[in-house]
Amino acid sequence: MSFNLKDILTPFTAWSRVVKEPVTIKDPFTREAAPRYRGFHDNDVQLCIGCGSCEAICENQAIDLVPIEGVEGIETKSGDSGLRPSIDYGRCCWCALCVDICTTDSLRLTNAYTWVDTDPDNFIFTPGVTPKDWYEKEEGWRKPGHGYEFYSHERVHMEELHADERKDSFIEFVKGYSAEQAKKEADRCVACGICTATCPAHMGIPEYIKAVRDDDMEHGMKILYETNPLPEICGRICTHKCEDVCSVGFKNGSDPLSIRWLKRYIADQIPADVDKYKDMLGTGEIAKNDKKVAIIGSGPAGLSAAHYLALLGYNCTIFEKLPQAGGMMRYGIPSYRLPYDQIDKDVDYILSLGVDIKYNVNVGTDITLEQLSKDFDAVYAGTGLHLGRSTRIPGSEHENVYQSVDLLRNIVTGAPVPVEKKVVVIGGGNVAMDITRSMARLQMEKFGEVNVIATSLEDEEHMPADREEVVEAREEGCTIIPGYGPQEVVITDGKVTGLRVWKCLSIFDETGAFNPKFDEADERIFEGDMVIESIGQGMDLSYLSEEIKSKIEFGPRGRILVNEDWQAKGLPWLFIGGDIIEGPDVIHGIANGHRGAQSIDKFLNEGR
Amino acid sequence: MINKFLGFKPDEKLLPSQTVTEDTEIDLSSHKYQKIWLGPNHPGVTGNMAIELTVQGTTVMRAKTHVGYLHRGFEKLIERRLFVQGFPTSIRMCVAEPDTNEYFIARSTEELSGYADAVPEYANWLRMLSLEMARLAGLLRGVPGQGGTFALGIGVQWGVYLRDLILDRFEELSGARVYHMYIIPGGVRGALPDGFKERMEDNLRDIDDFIIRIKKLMFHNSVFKQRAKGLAVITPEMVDKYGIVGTNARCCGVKRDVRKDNPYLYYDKLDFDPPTATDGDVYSRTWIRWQELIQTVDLIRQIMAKMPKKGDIRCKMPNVLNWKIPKGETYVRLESGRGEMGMYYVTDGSDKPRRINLRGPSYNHAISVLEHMLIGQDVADVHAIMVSLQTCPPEIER
Amino acid sequence: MSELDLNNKTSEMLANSEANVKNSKKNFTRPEDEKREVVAPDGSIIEVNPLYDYFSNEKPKEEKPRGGVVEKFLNWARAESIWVLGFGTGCGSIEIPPLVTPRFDMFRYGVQMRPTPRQSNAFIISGYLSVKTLKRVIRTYEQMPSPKYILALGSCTINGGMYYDSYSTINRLDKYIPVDVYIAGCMPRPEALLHGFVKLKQLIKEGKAEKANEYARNFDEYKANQKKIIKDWNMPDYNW
Amino acid sequence: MKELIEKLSSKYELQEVVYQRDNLVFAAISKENAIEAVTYLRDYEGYTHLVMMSCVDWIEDGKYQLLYLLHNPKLKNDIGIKVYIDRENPEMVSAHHLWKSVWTYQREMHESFGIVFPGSPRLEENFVVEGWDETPFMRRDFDTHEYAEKTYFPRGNRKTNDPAEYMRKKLYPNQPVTAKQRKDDK
Amino acid sequence: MNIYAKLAYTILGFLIVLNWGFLMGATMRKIGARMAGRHGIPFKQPWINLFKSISTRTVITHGIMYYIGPVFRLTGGIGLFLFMPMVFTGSPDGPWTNFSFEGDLILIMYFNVFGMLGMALGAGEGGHPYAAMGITRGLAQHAAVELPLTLAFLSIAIQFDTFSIYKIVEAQQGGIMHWVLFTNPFAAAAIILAMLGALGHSPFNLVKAPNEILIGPATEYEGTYLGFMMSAGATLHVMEAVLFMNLVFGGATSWLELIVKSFLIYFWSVFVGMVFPRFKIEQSVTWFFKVPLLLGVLAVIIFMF
Repeated sequence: MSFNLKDILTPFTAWSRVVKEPVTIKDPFTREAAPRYRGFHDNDVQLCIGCGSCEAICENQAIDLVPIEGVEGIETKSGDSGLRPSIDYGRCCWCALCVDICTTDSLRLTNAYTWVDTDPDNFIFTPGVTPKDWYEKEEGWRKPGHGYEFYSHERVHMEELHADERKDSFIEFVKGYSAEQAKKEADRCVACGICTATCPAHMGIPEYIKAVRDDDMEHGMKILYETNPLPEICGRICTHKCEDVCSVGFKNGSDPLSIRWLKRYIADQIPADVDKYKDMLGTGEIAKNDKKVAIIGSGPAGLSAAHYLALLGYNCTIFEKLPQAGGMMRYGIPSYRLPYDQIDKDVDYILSLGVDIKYNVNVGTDITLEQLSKDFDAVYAGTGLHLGRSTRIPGSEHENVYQSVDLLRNIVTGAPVPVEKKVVVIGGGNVAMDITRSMARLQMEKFGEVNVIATSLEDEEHMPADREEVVEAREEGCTIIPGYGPQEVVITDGKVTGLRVWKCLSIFDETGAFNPKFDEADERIFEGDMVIESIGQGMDLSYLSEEIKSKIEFGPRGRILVNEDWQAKGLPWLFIGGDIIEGPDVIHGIANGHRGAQSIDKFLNEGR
Repeated sequence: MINKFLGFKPDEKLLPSQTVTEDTEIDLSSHKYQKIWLGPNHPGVTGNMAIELTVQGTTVMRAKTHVGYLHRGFEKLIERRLFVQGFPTSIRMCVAEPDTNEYFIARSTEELSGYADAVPEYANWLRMLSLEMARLAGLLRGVPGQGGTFALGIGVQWGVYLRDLILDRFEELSGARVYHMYIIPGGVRGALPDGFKERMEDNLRDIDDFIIRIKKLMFHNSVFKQRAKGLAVITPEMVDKYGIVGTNARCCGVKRDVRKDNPYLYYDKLDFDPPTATDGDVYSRTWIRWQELIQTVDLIRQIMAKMPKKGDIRCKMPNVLNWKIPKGETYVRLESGRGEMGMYYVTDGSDKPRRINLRGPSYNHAISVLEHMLIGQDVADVHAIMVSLQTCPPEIER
Repeated sequence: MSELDLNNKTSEMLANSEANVKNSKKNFTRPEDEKREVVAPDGSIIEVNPLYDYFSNEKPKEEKPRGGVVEKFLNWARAESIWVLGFGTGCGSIEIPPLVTPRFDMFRYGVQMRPTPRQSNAFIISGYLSVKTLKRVIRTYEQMPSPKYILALGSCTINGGMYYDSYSTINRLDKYIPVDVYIAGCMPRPEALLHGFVKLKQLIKEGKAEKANEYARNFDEYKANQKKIIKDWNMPDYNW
Repeated sequence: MKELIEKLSSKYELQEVVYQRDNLVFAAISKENAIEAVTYLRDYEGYTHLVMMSCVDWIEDGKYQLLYLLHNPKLKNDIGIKVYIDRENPEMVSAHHLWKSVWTYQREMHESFGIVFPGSPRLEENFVVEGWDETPFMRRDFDTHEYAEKTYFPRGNRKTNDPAEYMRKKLYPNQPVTAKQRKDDK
Repeated sequence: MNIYAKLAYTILGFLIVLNWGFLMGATMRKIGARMAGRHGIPFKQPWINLFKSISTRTVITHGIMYYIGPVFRLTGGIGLFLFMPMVFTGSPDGPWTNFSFEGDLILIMYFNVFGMLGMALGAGEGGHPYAAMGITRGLAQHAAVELPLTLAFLSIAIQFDTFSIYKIVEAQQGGIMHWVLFTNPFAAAAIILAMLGALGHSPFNLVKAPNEILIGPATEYEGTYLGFMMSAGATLHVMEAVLFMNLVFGGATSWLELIVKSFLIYFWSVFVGMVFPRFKIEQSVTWFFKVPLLLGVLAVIIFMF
């Protein structure tokens, strides 16, 4: 090797570093991490709904969901599972996928990073609940934004007829999803199950959505029929409490999953062929037993009870007052929302399971309940709410003041329906919207223009009707003015000319009782030639004889009390369900029917 | 002159050395040989691995690489995880330069699910930035580290400090120091923070200064030259025979660089030329890496200048919890600091991969190449040779 | 439970685990590790069992602290001079270089690295431990002089971390060797590690870091756990 | 790449030819012809660089799929030669004579899948695990989670709740558990 | 001066040397740390390390020689000290001349090897292959260092016609130009170069080469024995520096001067060591057999004739 003086001397230049100040961090113990640092977890427990998406995405199974009941200062809210994530720092890898998927944006990582302990069992904590000193740190990892999202926050747009096309006909205007759209929509699901818990029927929503993704409609139908025998109907008109709590739509600016449309999509894919249904659901052969059950009313509760009882082998007979099955679903809901052939599709299948139905039989007059109890082993009553409730304001007895229930029924049965040029509807519920929009269509047919005003006590945000119903009604030209309380039907010269209303300030008083307060200064008169009341329905219990009425117990507002097996208290063979217990709601009716069927099964088997 | 006077030939060593090859017979029971273990508990091994050496005196007669001390079964574990869950796991397959593994998972899944072209441009530039930063961080340890193997510790101290500054930038960009978990299928997980470029430029200036200093310290150092020159030569014939890639191949004149050969991301938009050398020894490997250090600094500057100011960081993709990829297979490769890395990715239509298989350069470098090269070397050089081959055990056993 | 019961129980566990080792499907003893007879130069025959020592079956002695001011002073010395074994068992060892270099410079807190277990009294288990490494870690730990301290880094040592479902890595370190300080993180930053050292110093000064004695006391239990998962107990041969 | 595949298919029967990218193609060859084809590609077509060898367990079909991924440094493209071998009796001709790195791959595959490569050096030596006497761990029928739970004492102080089930009980406390307890797909 | 006073001075001197050794080691480490850009260990660290080593509870044994090794090493250090005149006070019987006598240079050269032999004993008995490898290297290098060193010593001895270090120091008094550094530049150069090997810093720190052979001979040592070794190391470093100071750099007339000079001498090896990597053993031996040996031979030749 040749001798090179440069190679010996040059390295010594490194000594020039000795005069430089050390670059060591003076106090490493209090050093702040970067603003985006993924340190220890914090959870805004008030915001969190315990959906468990974090648990699902955690690849290390580091997250458990633990109940927070009894923890001071934390209240559970609607759509809140009552659970909160607890994190095992013996598993966590601080990838922050839990933060990125968090449906409520409640979970975040602070930039704290020091946790030293001698006991390995201590490293489990519930962020936001277990007191830790890093919660006050503002900085840390949050969702990055800039187009970064783990699931789409926007619902796939459902195609429907334009308001101008639909407002003059009763043709179903929601077109339904195509396969591609349905899959895309189904893809948004995080399978948290809050919908399942909220749904009265506890439908296996995540599972059937998964079936949509997998394109396995038959499996989807099986799941639907496990808890709901009326998928076509429910897929259209369900009150979708599931969507209200859907964790995907929890955050501002994001839409909940359209669970209802996906259900409809599954049901729509199967053609209306009873044999195919039986084949698919495996109900071709049902071992029959000799027990007989009478079912009063063919509404959702009755049909549901009949379906599940038939599957269990019971001989069911439905007694229906009206000429066609379906109850309120057929006679209360306009066909632009629920076409009759879809009702028939579901009903036909249930009837094909060996359910007998007797139309135009009015229990109480044509046949007494006592007679039924003798002829049958058990009776299920799902008679529903078919009586309109009046506001009882001055002028409401006028003949041009109608009940929405009656009008809707008349539209279906073909009985003449009075249509005036100007219509005022009192009520802000779904039925009110139905009648509003139905009247609008009739007006279009008759006069070529729409002039309907609907008003409700509740203000815009608290209207009980579904949001899209209100929007669609407005699209169709109806005027909806929420927040006013009706005071008087203005009658001029014996004719209804309008409705006088006051601005409603509050509906309930401090005790929570119904006691609306009005601002008398803000008075308006809605002009109208007819007024339709749609503020709720009442039940018709005329089929109960006095003897039976004396045996069973009644609760407040005339409701029949039932025990947890849905038996009327006092009469073990009488099972009650549907709207007369739960109020007007199709899914509750279906759930009641299902439970009723199971209770009847239990009741009839106990004797053996 | 002096040598001649003393009767030495210039290139002859004072102490006689024997020539040992792979075929030299070794009779272990003859008591002429000793077995020693370099590792796993040994400061001289790169990471947690071991080399079983059979030595005579201090000459290595046989070497066997033992790995598996870091075996975690990643490939099995990722088979159990959703596609999106794969990337936090995969990143831990290599500690020193983890971003490459994230890129594989992201790129493979994107390619197999048809989203390869949907990744936003901004995200791809950020991916390149993070990959080059990782390379820089690796080189800042690796180049002076080669001096460190010969007990020139001071360069390592400077290098690791500067690496730490790069880790600070990583922390800003990705939210973590070492395991960045930054490149996600579909894009990246964070936009460039405000003022990042300025702070990065500050650090790059420090690194420029360091590059000069390390050149004076190592490459103009007579002792380093004596130790490193002629040590553990890789010949061009060996390259294909042993599957040598990256700087280890370039050190003997075989120009292999995935960034040039099969450009990925936007490497074809950057202006660079991978350095090569001809000697193939430890010195030229170090020299190439030093040149790469300059080049990487330059590349980072180019990337920061050419990248768009802002944009989306992730494309619209299916819900990560429900993401399924149709059946298929692919092989994705990139040039890491250690050479070509790649991943064989097989999907079977479910929401989890069927099989992933990482091909790390060390798989060949640390086993077949190292075992071959160590034969006949001095025990003192074993560490230097290991480091010069850039062995990284976690990517061997995974 | 009386001490006798405890002993019975642990010896039973030990016996069970040894039976397990015997019953396992494969025999991991290499030919050179088997018992053999060697003829000494003087003609006498010596039986050699290369595996005996490697089993580390000998129970370590429990070394009682001296107590009093002396112990306090010694504890202070121990705390202010922590010698860490330079054995990077897992990925956490990537954060050791920043600690010994200018940025964090742990030397100023009296923490230094030592290359051999004989001279170290602190062992950083830097993350996950594969079974193969665990065997070396136990061997190393037993070589370290008492009092010795273990710092466990990251999730992996607490409950398996990322690799909770891996067939190759252990889940809980405290089942195999006693741990003094756990540091959360994956991986913990160098600052967190320094915090860990501060905690360890505090423990030592308070005289609470006596885990080496705990290991000696519960040796049988630890050994049973270790042998449950380490099926191949053979240690690498050093000398030929 | 097309010409290469045509040339190759004139010599050997190719199946499942997939052009994954314009510089990457996969093709399956029968077990008998595989090594010959790989040698041909190496010696005559310039595919001198063995990128990797790998193995996939197609347990449904009862096959292991071996992969020889070759790279052509001149044309800068890759070909993956796939070979299906029987899963019950996994044996493959060793290729260790072709490249010096092959035996490592084969040793790994022997350990992790149990594939035998007769003649391959150091095949029986431990590669990454020590004292392994279970099913080879990369096989699909080896459940690593179950093994880990059984072997490694996971910490037992955790309990989780299914939000759907927990919330249902909270919202409808009186309802008897009726619907079939579905196992959530999560 | 009576023997008791002398003994007292000697013991006091040893304590000073030991503590100065510790302090000097810490200072050097701090300088190195500063060059790297950090603060480095506190100055008190070596003492704490010593106490900490003593506080170790477990002691393993590898046999009697294993114990004796560190003792030999310390003996080597003490031996160097005992026969080394520390501070020149103008009288050979002065307070800090210890037990130096006419032929002490030869004895000291012997003691210089003694410590290394002790290590060899201990390392051999310890049985660790790396310890054996380390001590082999150590002895080989020591031999290579000793050769030029001995030649240079010889040259100096010839120059001043004495083997007494005291006399050599005495001869160098009276100004900087009287130092051997200037009066016998070849010997001085040989010593200055060979010193690098004797003080054991890079590029000649092959004995303790952490990334090659763990920590060499001390691999198996722990606890009190390690404490012994650390003390011996500290003493040896100072004493070797003092030896070279006495021989080449004019000795010291006060403790302060001793401290400054020994620091600078020791710093010389650090100065080189920080910026050069380590030689392999054959390179190291070759190196010593080239330049320093040649210089040594020249130095002897010049003064022989």
